[in-house]
Amino acid sequence: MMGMKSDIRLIDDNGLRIDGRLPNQLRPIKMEVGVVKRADGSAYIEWGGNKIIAAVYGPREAYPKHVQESDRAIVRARYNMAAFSVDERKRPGPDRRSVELSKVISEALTSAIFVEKFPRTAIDVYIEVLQADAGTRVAGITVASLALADAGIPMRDLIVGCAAGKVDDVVVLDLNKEEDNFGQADVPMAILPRTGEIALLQMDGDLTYDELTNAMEMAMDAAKKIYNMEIETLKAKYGGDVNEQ
Amino acid sequence: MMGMKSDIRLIDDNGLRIDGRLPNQLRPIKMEVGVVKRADGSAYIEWGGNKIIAAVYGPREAYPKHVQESDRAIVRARYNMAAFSVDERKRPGPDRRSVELSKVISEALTSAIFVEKFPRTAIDVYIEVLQADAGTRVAGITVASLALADAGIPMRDLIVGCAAGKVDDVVVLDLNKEEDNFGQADVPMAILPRTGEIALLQMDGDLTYDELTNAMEMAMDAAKKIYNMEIETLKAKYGGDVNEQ
Amino acid sequence: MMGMKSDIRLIDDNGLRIDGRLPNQLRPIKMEVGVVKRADGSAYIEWGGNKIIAAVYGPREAYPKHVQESDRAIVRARYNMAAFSVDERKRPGPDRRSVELSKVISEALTSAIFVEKFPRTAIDVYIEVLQADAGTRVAGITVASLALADAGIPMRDLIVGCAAGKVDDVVVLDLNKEEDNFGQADVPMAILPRTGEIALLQMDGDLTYDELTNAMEMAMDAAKKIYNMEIETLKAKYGGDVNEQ
Amino acid sequence: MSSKFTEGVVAESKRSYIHKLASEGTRIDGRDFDEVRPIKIKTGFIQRADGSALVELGDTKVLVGVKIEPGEPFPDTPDMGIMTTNVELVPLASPTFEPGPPSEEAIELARVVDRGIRESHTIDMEKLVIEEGEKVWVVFIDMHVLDYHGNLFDACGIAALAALNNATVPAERFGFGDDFKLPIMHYPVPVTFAKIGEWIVADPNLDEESIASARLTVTTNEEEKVNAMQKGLFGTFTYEEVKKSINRSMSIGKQVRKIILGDENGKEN
Amino acid sequence: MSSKFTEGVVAESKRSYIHKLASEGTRIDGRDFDEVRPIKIKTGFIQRADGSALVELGDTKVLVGVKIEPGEPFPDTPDMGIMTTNVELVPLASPTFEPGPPSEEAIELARVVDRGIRESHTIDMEKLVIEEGEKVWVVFIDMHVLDYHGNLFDACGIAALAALNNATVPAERFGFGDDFKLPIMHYPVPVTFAKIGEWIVADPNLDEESIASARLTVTTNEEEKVNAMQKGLFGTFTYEEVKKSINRSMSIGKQVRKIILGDENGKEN
Amino acid sequence: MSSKFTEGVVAESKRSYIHKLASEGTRIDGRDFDEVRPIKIKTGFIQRADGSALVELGDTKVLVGVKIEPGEPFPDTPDMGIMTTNVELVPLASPTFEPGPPSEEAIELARVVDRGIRESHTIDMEKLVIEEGEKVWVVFIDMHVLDYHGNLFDACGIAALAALNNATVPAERFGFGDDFKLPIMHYPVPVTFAKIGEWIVADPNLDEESIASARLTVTTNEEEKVNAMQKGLFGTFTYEEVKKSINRSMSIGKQVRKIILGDENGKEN
Repeated sequence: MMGMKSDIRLIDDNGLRIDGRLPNQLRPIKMEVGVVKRADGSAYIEWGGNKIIAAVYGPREAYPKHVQESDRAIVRARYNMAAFSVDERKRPGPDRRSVELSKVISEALTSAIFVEKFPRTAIDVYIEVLQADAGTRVAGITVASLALADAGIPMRDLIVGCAAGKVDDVVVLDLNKEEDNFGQADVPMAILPRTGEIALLQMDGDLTYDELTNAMEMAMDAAKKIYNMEIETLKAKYGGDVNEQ
Repeated sequence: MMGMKSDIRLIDDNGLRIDGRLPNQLRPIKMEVGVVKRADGSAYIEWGGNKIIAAVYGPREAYPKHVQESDRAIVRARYNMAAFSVDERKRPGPDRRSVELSKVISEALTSAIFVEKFPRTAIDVYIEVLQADAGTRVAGITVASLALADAGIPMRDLIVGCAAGKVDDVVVLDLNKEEDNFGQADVPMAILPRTGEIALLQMDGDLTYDELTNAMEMAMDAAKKIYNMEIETLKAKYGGDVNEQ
Repeated sequence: MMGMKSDIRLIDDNGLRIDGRLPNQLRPIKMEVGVVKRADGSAYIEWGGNKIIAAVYGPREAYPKHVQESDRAIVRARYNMAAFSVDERKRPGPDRRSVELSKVISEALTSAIFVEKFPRTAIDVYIEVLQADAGTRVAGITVASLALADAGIPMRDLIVGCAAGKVDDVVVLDLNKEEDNFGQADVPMAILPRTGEIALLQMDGDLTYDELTNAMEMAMDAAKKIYNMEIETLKAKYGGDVNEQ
Repeated sequence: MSSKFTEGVVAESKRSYIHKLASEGTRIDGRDFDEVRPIKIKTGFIQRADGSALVELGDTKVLVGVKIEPGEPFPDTPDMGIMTTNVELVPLASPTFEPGPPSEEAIELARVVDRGIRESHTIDMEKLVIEEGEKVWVVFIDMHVLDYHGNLFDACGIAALAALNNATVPAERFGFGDDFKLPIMHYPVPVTFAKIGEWIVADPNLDEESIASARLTVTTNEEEKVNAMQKGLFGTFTYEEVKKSINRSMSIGKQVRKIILGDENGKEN
Repeated sequence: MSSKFTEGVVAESKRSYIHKLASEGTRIDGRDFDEVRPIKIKTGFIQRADGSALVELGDTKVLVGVKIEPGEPFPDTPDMGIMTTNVELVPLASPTFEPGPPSEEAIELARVVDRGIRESHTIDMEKLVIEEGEKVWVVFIDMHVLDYHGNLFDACGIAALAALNNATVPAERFGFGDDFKLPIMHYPVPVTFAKIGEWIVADPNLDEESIASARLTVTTNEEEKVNAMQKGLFGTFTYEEVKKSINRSMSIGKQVRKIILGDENGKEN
Repeated sequence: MSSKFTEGVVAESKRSYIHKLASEGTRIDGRDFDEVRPIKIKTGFIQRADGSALVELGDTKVLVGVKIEPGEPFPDTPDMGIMTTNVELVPLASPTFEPGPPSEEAIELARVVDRGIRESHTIDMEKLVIEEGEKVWVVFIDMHVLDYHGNLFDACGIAALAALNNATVPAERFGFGDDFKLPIMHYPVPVTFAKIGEWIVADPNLDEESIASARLTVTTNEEEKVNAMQKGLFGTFTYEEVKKSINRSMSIGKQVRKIILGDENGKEN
């Protein structure tokens, strides 16, 4: 939750953040594909303290039948947090937050996939948050995009998630857990980097127009860096022509 | 719940009730049809402090298929209370009481509808109690009947709900909330006024045979008045030949 | 739960148990078949303080369709405890324990039934524990076997459940409630007596290899006695050739 | 399994047959219109319960167990005990019962039995207070249907009353003094009628239930007070039919009450 | 019922028609791109609630009731009240709504309205403490959709704000002193846009919603701060489109806010 | 998707092949009958948990996280901590796992792992009391299956033991003194056998599991005590087969235990 009260100073006198980062600096990110052998495609990401795994099954027959669409595949992302992923043990199973995130992630992924190629099928994307450290939805959409690529699902572009926000009245990139808890705003986004299209956009908090556009631009710039990491990760497994799939 | 103990006197020295009514006097009733544009038929009723809306969808294909009846329509009433309709906020969703009421209302409505004209279909009747003030089931069945008429569902007769009961050892018509909480008996009924048939009948409390028959007769008499209001309401919208549909 | 601490002595100086039994002595058992007229087969057992009824429906069309197996019947046992069957009232409905027991009982019964004779069907076995006194799963599987025979379901053999365990460091047969609560181990088994095959086997506690094999042998010996009671019970209803069905 | 088509035909011919019998004043099992099936009651069947009764109404069989445990009173009735009723239509009892959460039939049944007991003040709730506003006795009435051959309303209502009448409040077990008999003030008995064509019969069996157009349960007590009514199914009753049914319920209820009390007294003495 | 095939054809021709209108600068109901449908607000409609508003946004109708009850604070915010929001998409309001637990649509809607109110600090939560760490006021915002003709995000957001602005904390009823008006600090208004081809229109109606490729809700307050955004559906927005939508939301929100406050002031005086 | 028919044929030919291999003393992946797949253990993988282990058993991958929080003891064991186990067969791990409430497979699995730990007195529950009868430590063992290639019983049992052995009671975080290592008294290891024709192999992989007629899990500890057994599937075992399996479990368990403890010691030193 944004806006919990606290005496914590989130930006120090040198303009550095609680974890030593500059305002527009990302946390360390590590990616890997092909981590779930049973799946059609999969990937793993460590992003700051986040540890998230994604797997893709499909395109496969959509079941139950009434969910099928005659002219396209349906994309069903399921965002789920492990019971041990957060400080206080979370009851297993979906809650309202995970239902909403599953929905917006499904919609964002759909925008990138050539769903019209696979009528009547389902593309199931399972995102398991093993350890959570703020920004799980944007990390989750990023790792899901890698898993889709690993599964050979044709896409207009890879999709990249990234967030920016405001803490101690400063616009910053990629909030960590303390910044998320005690900050003033969070703007999670997902981008198709080639065209700059925005596939996911949420926001909560309290931002002026200028702060909000600053934050969005910061996130979109960073998204390009993350995009390059995605490309490199896929190249490392599949060789050079990843970008052309 | 009947029979909560209390020092409240429900009938005063003049034989008047806590809201000033005579024993056989109805609370004020207002009706309106065509309030939900999206539905095939709808109606709204204010009955004392009750505010109830009903909408009808159908006859439409019954789903799932195994609920279909080959020789008739099924009538599915769903009685539901809004969270804010009662003094203490009610958790949304069906409870045991609303399941039972939905069942007896469905059965009562079925008795009035020419269900054999629409095999394999469902006629869905949604009753939303927006504000509750005792007698919601009989008000609900009354407004549902109007919504069915508004939807053009052919019926043997309009159906009218009305209750009577006993408070402070006096048989009274149309209990209000205090009378319901602290009274001695409640007898909700639904009638097909043209033939006098009884389509819904429940009772709880403690009544002698004479008290019970008095109460039933009181409710059946009042039902005729409410029937006339139903006819007038439909006439106001549809013109003169409502009774002949 | 095994291993609750207690000062209770479960074996006295004469080597007798809290209910006066010898270590290898069964509690009294009474059986009856044909107790639920509505069912295709049924049986009732009293075993110590256990009172358990079982009924069989089927082979009948398996529903929903996707559970059907094209080459055999599915056997669906449902172990259920009545709310009043235990000391503290149990909430109605399945819990994790009853789900597990239903599964292992289903599997054990399947091993005895000629399921390949009834493709695409279900054989439903309902086991209702009306009063529980330790050993309900083995008593349940025994009474279920009788109900299957009463329903005329062809089986390779009747199936017999029996348990042994350890209390006060002594290996004993057929634990009662106190022994179950305060004992050291429980080994429930189900046997096909003709061949000696083991169809159900669970164990929890703390046993050496020798204790465990002693316990299993004790249970298998007793199973033969119970088997004879089953045969006699069926003979009493159906005459002499029960064993040949 | 018979096909749905065959079932329809069978049902239709059974309907005609039962109607024909009714027009001749008799029933498929030979009973008079006001005759209930034989009732057998075995109280105390479940020793682990605080009260219990196994009731057979013809071939219909219901086991009711009563458990009594300490709990918190409701805020608006700090000086009264609590009762809850639950019906389990377990699939053991009929091919038409399915596992899962209570069906609307089970809920209606439980609530009608509940009202019959609650509104008649069967249990003296004021005697079930341990500490006002803090701790009261909670009476759980759990009805387990074991064999379904029609008329669960009456079978459950009879079994619940017999089990309550058999119940002891287990005060000692919880350290609240001596055990005492659950205080019973009234003996409400439900009698259910089925409308078959123009005839109305008491205690319908399974065949009668399957072709009845309407159902009416009337619960009356030993003072000839009416405590609960519930009309069901798609048909209607005339006012005259209802009045007659109330009267018939009182006189049939009286006979049934004797069986319930007789058994209990038999056991007690 | 129309067959799925027919529906497809109808949808396609409707899509072309709406696109053509958009290219001509107009809409199927004749509105300008930034024109919201007529708004009617009736506050205090549910006397039994502590605040309520019946809102019509064109033909879309939403009833919001606010109930305020004492409860325990969350351990990490002992000095603040609690608010919860819930949306019921009851099947009365649309043939596409089904009974049962909240759909993902209902959950998203409730959460977006919730964030719009919560993150804008609409309610002064610090004034809702009865005893720090022990007892605070819990504000339940229940939204009941009564007729669905498009754009529930705005209809629910407007109705929630109007109901909160209408609400009284019922302190007296619970013995905690005098009743007081629920303290409102801000007036955040959501404005939703739908992308139709290359055009973006405000307050989409049902037809527009059904063919929109993407949806964007922007909630802004009376200080022109942005409090919440939510993008939906399978399409995308360019950055330019988002920036324009934020600006449009501020200016449309201002008009809507006047209607909400005007009504309330009208009622109060 | 392959059709059900094709699947049947494939399964049948795989069955014959695996049986033939077994008759020659070998297995589809070249292992001996008593050879378990390679085991890799990474403890402390989830820093946010109080103990954790990521375990690979061949291609089967399970992540167990242990959380330890204060809670109320059960009334009948006021002087003991509490443990609970849960298995999530998340659909990420296999095309045959479905979202939703735990399947009966997941429940059986969790309960068998639970008994293996509980009945062996793995955790010294008496050391987990904060205040007798009031507050104890609750140990949540959550098992998240990440890649399913057969034999979850052993993979989960090993991972649970490794995670418990890695766990610290976070007393400081809750203000109850210094953190301390979760007290472990025993090291029970499950070994699962599959019956394939007349042969019985340890640690079945996915192919073997799919054609096995019966399954037996035997959990033994470092004192060669048996703590849990669970037989599964539709086939049966002879008494001789069971006895042999118990002996085999003890000797295989010993090797596995070394791997579990070796890893942990490696990490600790």
